[in-house]
Amino acid sequence: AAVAAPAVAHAARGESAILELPPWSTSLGKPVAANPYGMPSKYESNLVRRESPGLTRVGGSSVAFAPLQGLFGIITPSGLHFERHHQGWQDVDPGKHRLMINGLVKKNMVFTMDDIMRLPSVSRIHFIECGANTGMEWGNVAVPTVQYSHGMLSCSEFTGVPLRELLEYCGADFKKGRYILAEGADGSSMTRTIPMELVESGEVLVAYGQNGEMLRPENGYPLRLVVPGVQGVSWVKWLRRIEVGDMPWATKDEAVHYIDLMPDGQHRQYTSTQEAKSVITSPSGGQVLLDKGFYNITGLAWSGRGKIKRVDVSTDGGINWRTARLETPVLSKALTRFNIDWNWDGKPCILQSRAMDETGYVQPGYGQLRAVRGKKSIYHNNAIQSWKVVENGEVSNVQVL
Amino acid sequence: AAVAAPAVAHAARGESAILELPPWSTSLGKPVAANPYGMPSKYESNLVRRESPGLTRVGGSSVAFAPLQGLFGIITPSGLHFERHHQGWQDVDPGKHRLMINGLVKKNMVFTMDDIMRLPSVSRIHFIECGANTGMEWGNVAVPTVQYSHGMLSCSEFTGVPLRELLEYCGADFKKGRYILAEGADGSSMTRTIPMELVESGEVLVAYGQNGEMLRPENGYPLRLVVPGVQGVSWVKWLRRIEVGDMPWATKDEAVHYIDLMPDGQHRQYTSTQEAKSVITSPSGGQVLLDKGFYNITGLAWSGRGKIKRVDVSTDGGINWRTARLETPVLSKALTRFNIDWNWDGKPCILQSRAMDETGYVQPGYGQLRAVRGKKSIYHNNAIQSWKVVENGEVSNVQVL
Amino acid sequence: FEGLGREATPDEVKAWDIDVRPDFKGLPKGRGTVDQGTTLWEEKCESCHGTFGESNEVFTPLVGGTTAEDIKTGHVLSLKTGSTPQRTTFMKVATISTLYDYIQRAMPWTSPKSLKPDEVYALLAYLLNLSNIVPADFELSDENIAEVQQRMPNRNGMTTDHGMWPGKGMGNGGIPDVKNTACMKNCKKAVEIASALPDYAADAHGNLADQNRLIGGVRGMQTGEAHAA
Amino acid sequence: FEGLGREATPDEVKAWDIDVRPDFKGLPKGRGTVDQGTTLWEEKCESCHGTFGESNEVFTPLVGGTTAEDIKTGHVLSLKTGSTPQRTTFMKVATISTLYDYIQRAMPWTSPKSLKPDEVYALLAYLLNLSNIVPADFELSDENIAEVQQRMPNRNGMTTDHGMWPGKGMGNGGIPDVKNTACMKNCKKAVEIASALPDYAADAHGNLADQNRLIGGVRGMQTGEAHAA
Ligand code: HEC
Ligand code: HEC
Ligand SMILES: [Ca+2]
Ligand SMILES: [Ca+2]
Ligand SMILES: [Ca+2]
Ligand SMILES: [Ca+2]
Ligand SMILES: [Ca+2]
Ligand SMILES: [Ca+2]
Ligand SMILES: [Co+2]
Ligand SMILES: [Co+2]
Repeated sequence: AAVAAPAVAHAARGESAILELPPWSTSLGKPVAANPYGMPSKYESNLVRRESPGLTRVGGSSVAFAPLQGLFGIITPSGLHFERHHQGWQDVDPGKHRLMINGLVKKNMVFTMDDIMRLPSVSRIHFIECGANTGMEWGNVAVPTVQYSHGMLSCSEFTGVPLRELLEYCGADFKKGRYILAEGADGSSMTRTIPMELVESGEVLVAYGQNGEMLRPENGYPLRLVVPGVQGVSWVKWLRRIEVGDMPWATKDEAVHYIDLMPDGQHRQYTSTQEAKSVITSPSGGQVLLDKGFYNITGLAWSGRGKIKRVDVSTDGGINWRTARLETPVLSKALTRFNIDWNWDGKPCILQSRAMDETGYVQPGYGQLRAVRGKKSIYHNNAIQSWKVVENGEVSNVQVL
Repeated sequence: AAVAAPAVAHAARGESAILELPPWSTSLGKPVAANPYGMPSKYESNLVRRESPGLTRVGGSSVAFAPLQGLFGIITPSGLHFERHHQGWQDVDPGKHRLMINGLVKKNMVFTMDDIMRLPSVSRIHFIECGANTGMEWGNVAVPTVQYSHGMLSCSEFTGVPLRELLEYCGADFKKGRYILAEGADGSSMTRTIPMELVESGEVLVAYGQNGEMLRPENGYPLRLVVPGVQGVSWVKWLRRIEVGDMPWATKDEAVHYIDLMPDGQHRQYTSTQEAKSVITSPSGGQVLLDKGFYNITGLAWSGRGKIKRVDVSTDGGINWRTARLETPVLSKALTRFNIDWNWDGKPCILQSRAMDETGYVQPGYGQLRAVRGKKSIYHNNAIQSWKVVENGEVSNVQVL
Repeated sequence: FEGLGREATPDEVKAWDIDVRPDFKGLPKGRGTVDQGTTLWEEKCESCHGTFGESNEVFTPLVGGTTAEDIKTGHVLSLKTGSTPQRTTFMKVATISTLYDYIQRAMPWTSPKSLKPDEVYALLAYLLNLSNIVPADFELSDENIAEVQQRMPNRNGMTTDHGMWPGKGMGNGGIPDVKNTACMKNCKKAVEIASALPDYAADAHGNLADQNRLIGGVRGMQTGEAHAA
Repeated sequence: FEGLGREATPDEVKAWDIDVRPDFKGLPKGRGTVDQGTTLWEEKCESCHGTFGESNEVFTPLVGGTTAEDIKTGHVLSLKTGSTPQRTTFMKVATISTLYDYIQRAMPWTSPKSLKPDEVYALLAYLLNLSNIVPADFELSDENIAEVQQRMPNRNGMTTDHGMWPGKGMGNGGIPDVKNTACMKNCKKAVEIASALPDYAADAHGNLADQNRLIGGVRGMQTGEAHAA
């Protein structure tokens, strides 16, 4: 007891974290530009991109998921942007990179990065989601955390040139040429067909900027296509060529992959739009609540068809819902952050979120989705996500019909 | 001539950058998560934070400027966020960090980071500008590039708790307590007085998130105050304490610095609002235009009083002006990116931008600003910036009355 | 855009415009036999995809799961019955041009764009033969490829009747197939849990405590080796 | 916010609530003489600020530029005339509390918060004496500090009559002092360049070519050593 006494006395006076001034309050810190290019705190090293063990067999054709469980707001830090490559990523020399435009155009043309960066530039915030995001969960719960269930999702401010401007400049035949092919400069030279309607809307960008700086190599440095609302595979990275044509190309990644298997054995081809979806990012699977009491439930909502109009949250597995607060800005085809107050009484419960977009479309439940599309689609799983909380505060991934 | 022939023939066929497929098109790239936390391309290493030689004497009380000349959009990459420390930066252990609230409150309280991150959270995009930004240029042109002239400016998406919520929770006396003191946990324990009106508006945040992840150590990890529209020094980093009081504190950085010297020898004290300002970031000082022809003039505009309403650009030193395009989103007290077409005819000219905010305030010229405030203010220089272009394409910093 | 961009030369377009469409626009002239393909396959492809395109080591199998009946109907039946555990490339692909285009563009994986047209024809002939689409003595060429298309096992297996093509060229114009309503109160009687995370799946992703921040209202669970220990 | 935060103990508040306001709220009891201050200064401060607070090596000078006349008027005249090249701390500071607060909180720079109240009084007494505000035999204390405030050379040198305080407590309520109009055409007769970058200033910031991207419509100029060479 005599030994314990000082500690008790101490506790009565207060916490040592306050009473004994911490070293950072009593010392000189590091100079400016100690890191000319800064990095996160050493205490943040748990938040990194990760592969899901067993999902793929080689890292060059694989996915690294963004750690959504620890992210805030709508901007994804570029260092944590999800990765999906089909033949590895390359650090392309921008001085040697070229963009060719050919096909149904008056003049086949070549642009250097110097040319492209002198063209009229726009900046816009958009989400990018891989069509296979949440794909592991079509049949059953398969992964423990939101990083693996929803982490093929990111949102950035992109800067670039509307592709429409480039096509007009090359004299594209907008009448016959209702499709474009975008092609990458990497080993896979990823190719995808994009509808001309999206290009004409001015939304499709030939982008070089991401969150204020150049695209990261993993995200297509120095040039990628930005196709708002459409699955990530169409946002061709290391973009080297655009062809204008009169029919779709049926490239490998639109004829063998990124096709959705329906219960009747047919594959839906050219499914591109990412329909409205949302997920609670915290509390979420694999986390433990420290105690009962007040919490801020936070999450993300997005729609490939426009703006998010509303997000509802349930803490009883979908029987009753409350409308969450949406953070600003709420932008078309961008992530929207939602937050809602919650008092956890220490009893088991199930947390869900449900997004509604400006078209009035409401994110479906697993029962509704599977009734139409079965369990084998792989792509475009936008079902309502459920997180089950038990008495000891552990949160786990469950599926509710 | 025989030696030169192959090269000529080659040129007729086209560029080797296209005809000889580059290595990145004919090889397998690197796997996903090769960098669990990603970094910019090796070709981007010129864009870093830099000190201005001679401006300060020690790196621990100095400035590192953001390389605005190469940035896009409105989000500043966190690794390039400008730095200003008064006693160096610290990588604070967030588990040991505490926030105390005291003074004119019912209950003096202490919060851990766990507590703070459970409170109702909001995310908002705001600019932060040091009151001394462009301070070196009050008297004369002093620095060559926009990095040094305007680089104490950044814009991020911040996530945190409205300070109002915390003060209400502690039972603050909003009647008597019309001022708050914010205090840092670093060696300088930076202290600044903030008007309660701003807190009551809900705009002032106790923030932990920046661009989706935690604040960077250089920007106050794990907690800083966000005071939209107000000069950076008030955005106290490594925030450890908030006191509610009935008068301003006249702390060192509001009584000896961040005071504006007027021609009559009086200092204006507590000048806090950053008035409307803009700058063309490219083409800008120290750059060389590659050739005549088409360019996209791009720049930033911001106002501490609300939204940017309009930005005008002149290419003839301010005789005639054209209205620029504003990129979305246009948010209150956030940077706004503007762009405008320009055809350079190869003749000398002077580029300027002029911001107008939603209050109708128009950014002044150097003549107008100096007529009222002289040349010695150091702080709050929001004059119209001029970049002079000469025949060989060189752009340099000049001041136009 | 005065001064920007330049016309591409014909040779430049030829160097980069390598795509092959379903109507065979872009298909290079050339030919290759199953035998030639066998040799090339063993040299350049087998190490990753297995001798018979069956390997699951580096990527999902290319060949398998298709029947003579499928070649007749143009529908791979096992896609409906679910009798095959994994979908191979040949079970899915409807257009032979897709394979020509992709092999030419991206294979072998470690040296993409290294194959000559005749080599691509030969390798494709080899794979077609493995799938029993062409006989062992077949020579595939730009002249007969359209006929072979008519024997692709899943050539009728694609539909564009959906609402997820953001253009007018195909699909139903954007009408969603799945509907929910924004019910707010007493939306159902009970909560039916259809699936929950198996313990091994939690532990297969390492220690989740190391994948969450050390502060905030939550921590990561101890899983993986940490949990076993 | 059930379960969040806790009441601070009095000792905790005492440990952190160290600020001193202009009305001396927060000022610790204590005292110190100029002589004591001299010793402490030489030991803890001189290396950075110089023997007489005059050094410009690590920071701008603390002392200098104030006159006996300023002590009378409470206005530092040279701020108006511009006769002093650099503004020292004592030329600017209006409130003595500011110095007490800051020395206690932040100095010496490399070991902030290490000084006891008596030491801060002594060091401040030393600096006040250097500025001729108090005599050489002065002892500064919590009891006489308010009187010394009445001799601060720039005590009347501050104004809050401006539009840049975003609250109601002071200032003019937010009315800007400088006005421009959004003229669009023929806004002036000629362009008057008031100042241009001196060549040495361009070269003093290193090679600007290395501070700009290697692509885009512009490059960085060759400056600094690159330019000289
Ligand atoms: C070093 C390993 C490797 C070698 C060698 C290799 N491949 Fe591949 N192959 C892969 C990988 C990995 C993929 C999947 C790429 C992706 O994800 O886009 C693939 C995909 C394919 C596909 C598309 C399958 C599908 O369903 O998407 C075909 C067809 C193919 N390879 C044929 C070949 C041929 C023909 C060769 C030899 C000329 C070859 N491969 C050599 C690794 C290899
Ligand atoms: C290792 C160097 C160093 C030492 C030792 C040091 N100082 Fe300082 N001092 C500085 C720097 C640097 C600043 C400016 C800090 C900033 O930018 O906020 C400063 C600022 C000050 C200021 C405010 C000046 C102004 O105008 O802002 C005072 C007063 C001061 N010091 C007093 C002291 C006293 C008293 C001591 C000894 C107890 C001391 N200093 C020891 C480096 C030092
Ligand atoms: Ca053409
Ligand atoms: Ca109190
Ligand atoms: Ca083509
Ligand atoms: Ca377990
Ligand atoms: Ca106090
Ligand atoms: Ca020069
Ligand atoms: Co994908
Ligand atoms: Co500052």
